[in-house]
Amino acid sequence: MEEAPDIQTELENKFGTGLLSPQGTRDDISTFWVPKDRILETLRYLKRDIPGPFAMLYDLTAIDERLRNHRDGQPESDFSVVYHLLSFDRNQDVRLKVALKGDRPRLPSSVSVWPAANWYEREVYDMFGVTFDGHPNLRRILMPPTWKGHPLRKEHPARATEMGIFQLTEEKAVAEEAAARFRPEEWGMKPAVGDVDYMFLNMGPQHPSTHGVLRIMLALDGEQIVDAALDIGYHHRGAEKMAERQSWHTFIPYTDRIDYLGGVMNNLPYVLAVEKLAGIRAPDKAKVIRVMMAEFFRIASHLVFYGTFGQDLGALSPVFFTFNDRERVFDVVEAVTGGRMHPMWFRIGGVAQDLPNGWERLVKEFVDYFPPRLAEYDKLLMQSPILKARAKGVGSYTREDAVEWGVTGPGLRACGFEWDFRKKRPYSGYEQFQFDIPVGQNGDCYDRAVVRVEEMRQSLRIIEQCLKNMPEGPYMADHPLATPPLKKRTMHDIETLITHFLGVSWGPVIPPGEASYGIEATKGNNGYYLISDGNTGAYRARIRTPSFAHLQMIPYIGRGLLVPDLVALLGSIDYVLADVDR
Amino acid sequence: MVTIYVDNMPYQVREGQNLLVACLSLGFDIPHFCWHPALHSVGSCRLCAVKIFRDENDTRGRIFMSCMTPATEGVRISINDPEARHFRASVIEWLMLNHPHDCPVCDEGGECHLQDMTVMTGHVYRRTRKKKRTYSNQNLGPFINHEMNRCIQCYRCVRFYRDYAGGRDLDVFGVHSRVYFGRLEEGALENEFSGNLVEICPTGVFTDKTFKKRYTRKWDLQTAPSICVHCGLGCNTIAGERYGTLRRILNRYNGQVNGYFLCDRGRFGYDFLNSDRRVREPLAKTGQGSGSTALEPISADEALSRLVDIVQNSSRVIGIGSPRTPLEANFALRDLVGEENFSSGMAQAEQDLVSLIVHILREGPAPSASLRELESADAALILGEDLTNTAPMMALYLRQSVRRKPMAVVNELRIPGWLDAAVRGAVQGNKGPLFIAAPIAAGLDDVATETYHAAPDDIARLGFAVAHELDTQAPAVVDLPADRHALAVRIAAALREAERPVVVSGTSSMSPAVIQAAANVAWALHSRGRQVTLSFVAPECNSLGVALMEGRSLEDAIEMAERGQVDTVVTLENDLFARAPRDLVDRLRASCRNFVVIDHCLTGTAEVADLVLPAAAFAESQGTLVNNEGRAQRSYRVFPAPDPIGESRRWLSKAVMARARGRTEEWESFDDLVTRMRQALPVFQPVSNLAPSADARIVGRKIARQPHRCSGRTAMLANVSMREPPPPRDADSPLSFSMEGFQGISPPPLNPRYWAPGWNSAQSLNKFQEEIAGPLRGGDPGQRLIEPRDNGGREYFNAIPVAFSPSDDEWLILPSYHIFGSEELSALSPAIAERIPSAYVAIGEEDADLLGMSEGMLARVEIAGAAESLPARIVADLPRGVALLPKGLERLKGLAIPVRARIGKAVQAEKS
Amino acid sequence: MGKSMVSLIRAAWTMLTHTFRRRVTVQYPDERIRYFPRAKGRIILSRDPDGGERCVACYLCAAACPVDCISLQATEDEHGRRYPEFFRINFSRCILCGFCEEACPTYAIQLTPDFEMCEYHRWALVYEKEDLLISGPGKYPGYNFYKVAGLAISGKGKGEAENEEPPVDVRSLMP
Amino acid sequence: MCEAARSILVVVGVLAGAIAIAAGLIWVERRLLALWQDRLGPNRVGPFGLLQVMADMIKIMTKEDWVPPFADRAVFVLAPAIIVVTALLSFAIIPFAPGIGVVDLNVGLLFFLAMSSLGVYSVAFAGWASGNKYSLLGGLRAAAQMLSYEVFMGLSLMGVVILAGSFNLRTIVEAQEDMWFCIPQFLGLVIFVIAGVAETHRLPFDLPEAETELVAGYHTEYSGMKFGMFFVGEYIGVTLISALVVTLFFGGWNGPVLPPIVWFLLKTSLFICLFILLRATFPRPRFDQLLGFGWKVMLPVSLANLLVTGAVTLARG
Repeated sequence: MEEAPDIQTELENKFGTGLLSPQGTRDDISTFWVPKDRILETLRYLKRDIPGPFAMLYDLTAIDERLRNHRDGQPESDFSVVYHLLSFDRNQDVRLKVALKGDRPRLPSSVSVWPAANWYEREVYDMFGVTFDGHPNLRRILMPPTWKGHPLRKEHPARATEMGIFQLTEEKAVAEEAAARFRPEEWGMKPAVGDVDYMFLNMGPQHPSTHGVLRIMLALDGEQIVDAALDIGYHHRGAEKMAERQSWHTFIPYTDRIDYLGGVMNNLPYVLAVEKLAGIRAPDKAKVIRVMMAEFFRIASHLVFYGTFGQDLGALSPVFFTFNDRERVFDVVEAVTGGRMHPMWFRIGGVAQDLPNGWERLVKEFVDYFPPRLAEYDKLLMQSPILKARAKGVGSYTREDAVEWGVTGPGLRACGFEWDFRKKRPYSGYEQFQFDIPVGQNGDCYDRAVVRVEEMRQSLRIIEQCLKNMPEGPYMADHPLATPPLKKRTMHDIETLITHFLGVSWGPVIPPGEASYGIEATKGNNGYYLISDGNTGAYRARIRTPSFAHLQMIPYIGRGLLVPDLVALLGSIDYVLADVDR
Repeated sequence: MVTIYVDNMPYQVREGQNLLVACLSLGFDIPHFCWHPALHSVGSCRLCAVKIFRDENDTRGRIFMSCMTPATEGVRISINDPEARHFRASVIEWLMLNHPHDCPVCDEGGECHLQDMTVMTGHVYRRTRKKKRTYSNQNLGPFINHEMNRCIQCYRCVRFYRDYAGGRDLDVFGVHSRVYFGRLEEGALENEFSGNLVEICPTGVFTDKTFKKRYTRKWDLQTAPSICVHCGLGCNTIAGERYGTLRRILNRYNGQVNGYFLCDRGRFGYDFLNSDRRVREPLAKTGQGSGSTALEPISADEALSRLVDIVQNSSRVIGIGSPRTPLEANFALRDLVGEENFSSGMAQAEQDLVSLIVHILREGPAPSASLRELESADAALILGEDLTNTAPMMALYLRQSVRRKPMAVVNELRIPGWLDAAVRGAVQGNKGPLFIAAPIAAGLDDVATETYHAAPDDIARLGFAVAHELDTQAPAVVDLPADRHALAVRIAAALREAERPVVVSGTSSMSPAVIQAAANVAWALHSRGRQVTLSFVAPECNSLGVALMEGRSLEDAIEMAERGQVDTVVTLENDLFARAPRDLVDRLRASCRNFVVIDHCLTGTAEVADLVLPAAAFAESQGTLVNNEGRAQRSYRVFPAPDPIGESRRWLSKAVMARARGRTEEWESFDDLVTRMRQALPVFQPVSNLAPSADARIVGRKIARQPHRCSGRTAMLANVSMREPPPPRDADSPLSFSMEGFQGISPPPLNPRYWAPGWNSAQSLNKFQEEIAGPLRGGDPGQRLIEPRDNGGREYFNAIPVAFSPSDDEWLILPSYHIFGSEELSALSPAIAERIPSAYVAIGEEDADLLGMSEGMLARVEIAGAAESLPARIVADLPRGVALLPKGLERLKGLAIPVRARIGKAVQAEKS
Repeated sequence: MGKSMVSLIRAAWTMLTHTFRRRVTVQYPDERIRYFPRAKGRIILSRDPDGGERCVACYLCAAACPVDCISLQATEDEHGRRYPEFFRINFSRCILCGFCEEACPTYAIQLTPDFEMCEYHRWALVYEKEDLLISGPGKYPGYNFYKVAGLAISGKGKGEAENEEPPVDVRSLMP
Repeated sequence: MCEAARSILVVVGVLAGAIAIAAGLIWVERRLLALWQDRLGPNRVGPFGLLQVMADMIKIMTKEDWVPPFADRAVFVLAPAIIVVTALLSFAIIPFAPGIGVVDLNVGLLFFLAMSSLGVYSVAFAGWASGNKYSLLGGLRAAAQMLSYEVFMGLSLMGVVILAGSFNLRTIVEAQEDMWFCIPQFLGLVIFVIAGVAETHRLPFDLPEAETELVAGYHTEYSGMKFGMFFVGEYIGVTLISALVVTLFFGGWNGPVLPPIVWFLLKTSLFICLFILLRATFPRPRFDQLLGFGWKVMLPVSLANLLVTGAVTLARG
């Protein structure tokens, strides 16, 4: 990160000393504890008044601290709420924490500062039972309204087996149905204005263009959207809870399934965060392999976007072509990793295996094959006047809107903001690659598509560079916490076997601390905020996904659009519900 | 307290410790091998290297072994210094040169100190291709597996086995790089504490052989805090289960009780639980009448209806409890049958002895000693006990106590007490006062100052004489021969000099006089202002507990039954044939209509019952046991016994339900039963404070019995059912049968295992203690039920027996004890069974001459008209007129000893 | 407008050209799909080069399994050779992540490219050792764990493993 | 008598032919789409997957015939029948070949327009009677779309009528013996094709059933044979429009060498393929764009076409 003004000094100049208590973390992000009653003004100051403001609420989450052993001088707290802010002007992050005591803590809502805080606060409420005073609609967001308990609290069991064999009885089914019934008032929607009665339309949870189980409740005047509310959580699997019961090593397969189109791209922020906690430096070869595979998955994900975006707008055929291309990507992926959609192939300290013999040929084949295909899709889709009519000027938002709502990735770049974490905060050796950041102009559906299409070309460039410059050397770091160590050595050397043995069984013991790592994933910034209590698994793993933020914005952009525009908008956002619900 | 600086942060630590102990107590991780909290420092492994700096300006520092350096005021050390880290990694690299590539096939894997230390130092990649040294192994008997290749020459094994436990047959051989730890010749390890090698050895040289064929990694074992049931000491154990069978026992540290060690009976005796003598389903005599038909399996429902039927149609039910069963089950029985119909299940003689012990401990003023206190005693007198065989751990701690007094030299020489080699050099062979008066030579004789082998009456007389020497108020012994008197004076003098003397006695001589004499000695010492403690050996794991319930003796109950007022007898986990002569039990059996036995093993008593209900054994049931010290301790279920086996109190609650409707809710939970017991018997007030109640939670969670890395959850039952059943509920305790739940450091009575991140072996204990070798974090578990009343108005016992006079035709038969065999449950474990001696009669050399007998010759022993042929064993020190029969061995069960018997040469024809 | 028409017609023409492209459909199961050696499919237990069971029942696969779908029990023969008494994989739970193969210190457990595991009943996806054990060494020929480990088994005494010296003579006093 | 039998034969033949072609289209469309999407399409049932048609019929007929409890039952059941009936009735006026045709109506073209207007009812009824919001929206869209496109569809044909001087299709075909109307009436052809696609609500003008927006539009709640009728109705419509295009603009049965009926069928097939190609290629415009296009572009253009045609015809006398 670049040299930035010292936030602590700035904040102390504003609020005086004594307000903040800084906390050391394993990443470079300044972290401060702020008293509960001062949090809103601090947030406001950071967002609006400070020079080079922290305009984006990157993440808002909580930690159940009650069983944490290594708090190392942090203020006493049962539940801590964490605000992670991002300043584009400074290219710097800041983390604010609020210590809360008691079993049912409360604190003021920050929705008035960032509208984007709405869903985040609901999630914290849902998962931890923390109440946000002044929140416009504080209700469960991921769990069904009938759920008992707050899953991410430490007392909540992680395994369904604990709850007995599930049986859907008649009464239970009726109760669940009743709970899911849509009542506009509950969502802050008006049933009518003046003499216009709105039609409420439930789009989803099963609907062809919601791309998964998402429910959008629309208030319609004719086909025009007057208001919308989103009901998410149908794809919630509790990945963050799973992280707390798996070892650092065995959680890797679960990350693949967050953005299930992103494959190993999901592994990357996780292993980078763990490596940061453990102080591991992956060897060059591992880095380049990681970049290459991640870019393959960026292409794979964008291809799915491309095809389905076309299909959402009625183009039947391109989806077959893009999925076919994706299969070609998967062929390379399978040859290298053995998996296709979920290779689960990155490891703490490197990757699972070395590249197989002949990988170059496969990669070369793809690099040669793909560009003409992209050119053809341009003809079929991007240049189609019908598609242009459908997508241009539709669902647009400004750069300011995007920042306000936490938009990252192609959605941000489509507003003309040249911001790519691979360039701005290079990780895994991206600084050594040559590629451009494609940007759009208008922030509409069309531009978002254009950006992604161009990104595929850039990804291909990166892959070509990987192909030409693959370093020699080991694929796994020479660090005792790199899990598992080089297999060849494990099979013959006892010390390697011992490290391997403990790493794959009890799991590597990661030193206590906190670190977060956000990367430019397929859909935006995917970040893992990991807290180690010096144990074999995460004490808390927060997964910040781009889709969650992007989806929250839909009602804001969607008002005034027509139903088909909404479909275009949904398609252009390119979200994955597993990425939203986690 | 002194201040030390670790990586530039100041910490307060106790003065005089070494830096390793101080840092471990502070929670730092310093790798180590040769240091063990009970064995202290020898500085041989070089692994605990840290950097020490002269002052804050010193940036270079020097590498020291932390275990050999005292924590002095202002010392500045660095654990994370790169050079120190590199040094430690090099030590591991060097240790790995010859370590075999064994982890996958090694029983230590996953709980191996060597593995932990290797990972902790960070040495991962080998740099040499040199060939590895190998060794041949030895067969060390049924308990311990030997795999010498894995040895890292830390010497912990011999230091424990020889220096600490007094073993002779394990030693170090060879020179140079061929150092070998083993026996001179193959054969079973003789020491009673050999099992501790499993935990002492930091790697897989010594592993649990009983665990080997059904091996399970630590991360898969479901464990719970348990109490050993194989003697009266109440050692704390961790029992581990997988796939529904009990797999092994590990030590559970209790700073006041067993510390770091267990005896072999306690460690390897668990297997009775899996033996073919287990009752796994209800059995009943199907035909009418009793005795004639055989027991046959019946369904649980039928068993229950029979039980209900029997209880409902009985006007009077006698309940025979058991000293090897927890308080709660005994109380449940007592509650079922009523106070007046409850028997403790002990024979009259035994009950009298145990009651006497309770009386003495209650009267005071000398309090009962915990095992930890025994270790710190500086003089000891043992009256009438063969501790190595009756209470082995007590012997182990008394063995340490003889080092107290000579340690004064060490202090004078200003050698720190933890500098083990220096201490042993300074102490040489010097030993503190330990006097043993017992019928025969015992395991502790090698460290005894003086020993005296005599009949119990003579032992008692010596004791009375010592008491009189200490305090003239105590009754004097008349006609004491001069040599005994001189001995008494020497003993008295030694005791008088001590600050914390201890007097040890117990029930094994079956003599109230010996116990009384011990009490007199202790009281006399107390009157002299010494901090004296008393320690009595109790015969079984809950002897004191049932004694506190004050039930009838077995004979009493039989008599009552014979008076014809009783139609049903319910026997709880008790083999009456082991306690009373056969005919007495037969009479009991004949006098009642229904004879119900609740037990986990098919004992002789169960075999004659009308209805046998399968009971859960110790690892399958929850309960409170009262040890010899009067300390009540809670033992938890490790796993729920498979249906239809039920905890005894569950069967009894069903009987109560039948007998008195509406009372069952008081019984529903374990805690309710305890509450009821406390109301009925105020002596048990503290029992409910032993451990958090069943509704206790840690941040809303139960404590998980399974480790967080437990595997196979979705496959282990997949061959039976694809639907994964929820884990069994445990309504009786705050522990869960699941990997879900609290995994950190629990309240000490509830800690199901010792594990900490990076510390997968038993050595993780250091994270659970307040300080190294100190109490557990949160206090050592257990509550003493008996505290001396300090009223001062106590009178000395004055019933001094007359001196024992041998007769020519009759011998006084006394029991001899064997660590393996004298206890009935452990004897059912196959590994223990291999070590049980065959039955014999022991006679003194003089008597042997008199009878013209030699070792191994068959002797005819005639007791009360019944004769038995046994091979003779000639014992040098056995006094004239006394013969010993081994207690508990199959052919000699139920003998009411002490008794007089005629002994002669067996006629060859009678041999058959 | 004209441009639009042109691009529409061009799109239609592009579409038409597909008439003569190669089909991408693979007519599975008549046609076999392309296998990659690393492909992660059905799990097997392999044997070492001299035919013995490779699995030494070390439990690492079970521990490494994120979904806990491997269950086994270790035991040993009279010569000390370790093997699983039973070995069960519940494939209905398996996510084919390959962590077991990666964890295996003997190359015993391996993932094969075979993916054809559909069953009508979940219980048919529970594989026991008999179902898992194959007769060869699978992907890793040549490796024999017992030839590397120091443990003595039938046919291999102490000091006979790779890189080992014969057992030392403890009684020798030679330096 | 013989004449009567012949007409019955023709009627039955046309009916059976139309339905058979429609059914066959199920297979043709899937194979063609597959062809353009680099796939194979249904090829497992019978030779070249031809029996897929049978399989689909069996499937559709044996499916549960479900009427949702919230639907207006009578209308719900009636709706799918209308579309099939009106589309089939329109076939009555198609001259397949000299002498082959059901009726030789002198207001043939008007009859077709009348029938296609009636078809709106089917979709509107279905959308309304389903009692489903998506269906309702679909029905509304269909009504608006079909009404709008009806207007210039009629206008686009007037050029042909002017040239041929008759509403009788047979006359119109005969009038193209020298020159197909696709040349003088190119604009009319384009407009008619576009309107035809819209009338049959096929991609890119499938808004009433746009699956990514309205799930399945007006037939969301339909299943079994009732759905089958919509399905078949759509294919009959496609065939009908293709036949009309051929009749009105491509000389009908006219052609050298081959018998007229073969020419007719060949040309019709070509246009059916064109329909399918459109479906494979284009995205779907938005509803308001479609209406805007219709009223703002198509209508003026068709009026202009009419004007020019009229003027030219007048000028030529």
